[in-house]
Amino acid sequence: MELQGALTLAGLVVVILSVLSVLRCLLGPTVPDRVVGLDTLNTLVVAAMVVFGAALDEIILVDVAIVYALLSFIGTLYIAKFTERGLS
Amino acid sequence: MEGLAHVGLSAIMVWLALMAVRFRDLLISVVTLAGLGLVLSLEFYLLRAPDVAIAEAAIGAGLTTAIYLIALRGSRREEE
Amino acid sequence: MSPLEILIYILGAVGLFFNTLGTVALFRFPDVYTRLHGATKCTTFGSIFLTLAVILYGLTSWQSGGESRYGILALHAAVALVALLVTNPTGAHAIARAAHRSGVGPKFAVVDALADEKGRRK
Amino acid sequence: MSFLITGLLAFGFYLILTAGSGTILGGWSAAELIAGAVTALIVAAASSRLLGQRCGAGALNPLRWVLAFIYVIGPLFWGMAKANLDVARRVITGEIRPGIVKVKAGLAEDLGVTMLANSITLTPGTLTVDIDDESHDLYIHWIDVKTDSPSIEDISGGFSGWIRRITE
Repeated sequence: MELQGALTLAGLVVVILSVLSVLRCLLGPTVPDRVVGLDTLNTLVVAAMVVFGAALDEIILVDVAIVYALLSFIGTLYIAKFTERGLS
Repeated sequence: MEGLAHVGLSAIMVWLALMAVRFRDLLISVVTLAGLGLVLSLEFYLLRAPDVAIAEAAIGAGLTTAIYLIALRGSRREEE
Repeated sequence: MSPLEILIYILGAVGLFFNTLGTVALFRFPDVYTRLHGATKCTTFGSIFLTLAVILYGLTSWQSGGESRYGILALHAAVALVALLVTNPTGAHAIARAAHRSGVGPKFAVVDALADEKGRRK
Repeated sequence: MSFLITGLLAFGFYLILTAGSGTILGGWSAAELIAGAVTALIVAAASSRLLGQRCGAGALNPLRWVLAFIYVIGPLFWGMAKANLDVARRVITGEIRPGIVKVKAGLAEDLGVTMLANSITLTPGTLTVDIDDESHDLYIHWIDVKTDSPSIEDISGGFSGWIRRITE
């Protein structure tokens, strides 16, 4: 029980970190800077999903993290591809 | 403690949506909207709706970005 | 508190430490490439440790409690870890290539062989 | 050949995700096994052309899988630990000397170059920026440039030898 409280706290810290990476996504001077912020947000959200899945004690929730880790990366790839073509 | 996470995530979502409307460069708006989709998926996850979260992850993170970028290729990048 | 629980706490703390460093690196470094160094490496490594903590939590709960769904938790967390490990460097590589091709050069660079090569071809 | 490999990979992934649903073969129900087989056939028919000639019969050799597993657990993880301590020190102190250098990979196959590029991205202070398609030269962003024209051992340690053993 105590361990689950600690896991919830860890997930909360990861959420705070994701606020910081959103800040880089909004501040960044160039488009690639913002995409770096988005990529960091991806990784942090996957970590938060795994941790919260254990903390909330519902195993089915961890499956979302797998789907998410495999799909969210397509968005990053697509934006990178567009930046490459669109600006040159 | 979970309530704090809900408050934080909702605050980020409102902020991201406002900034997505305010940016003049539409590519940056698309990046911001992708970030909004990611955070919204985490919020659905915390509300214990895994099926909605999977749909939001697939549509919000992958499909919406692709569709907006295809539309953006056919128009100008800067807003008037 | 059993030694395995202490190990879970240590793994989680190391993971949070590296994730924090990766996020701080986003604000401390001057240009895209150095930010990518901090962001991809430190956050991937930190997320590996956080996921390892969850895997260990699932295994210990499975051993002590006897419910097999905690074993499934550990297995699925491991699959998520593999997915993260495969997709993350690829995404970093795509961002770096797009940044260089769209003309965002590295700041404070002492040598830039790729720009030299492009200049020679033109 | 690629049809068989794709189908087996898809079926294995489905089995991992549904482990613990029944009692047949130690943990699967009959419905999940049949649904997994049908799904794997559909996936293999739809996407085997995407893999194409890139994976030959050697990809099924179990010795290579064992070698790849040892590589990820041992040298790659140790390299990542060193890289992260190094980058952590640079984040705190802020001393950097960045630059982009060109390196000959010396690997022939696409899969090997991909694995090498990913390993380099995860290890000490280096990040793959671009790949020359014909000559397989790698352009690498190095956070602490020591020489202008380094060899592959300067960048990645012993990784290229490991990857050559796994893929060729």
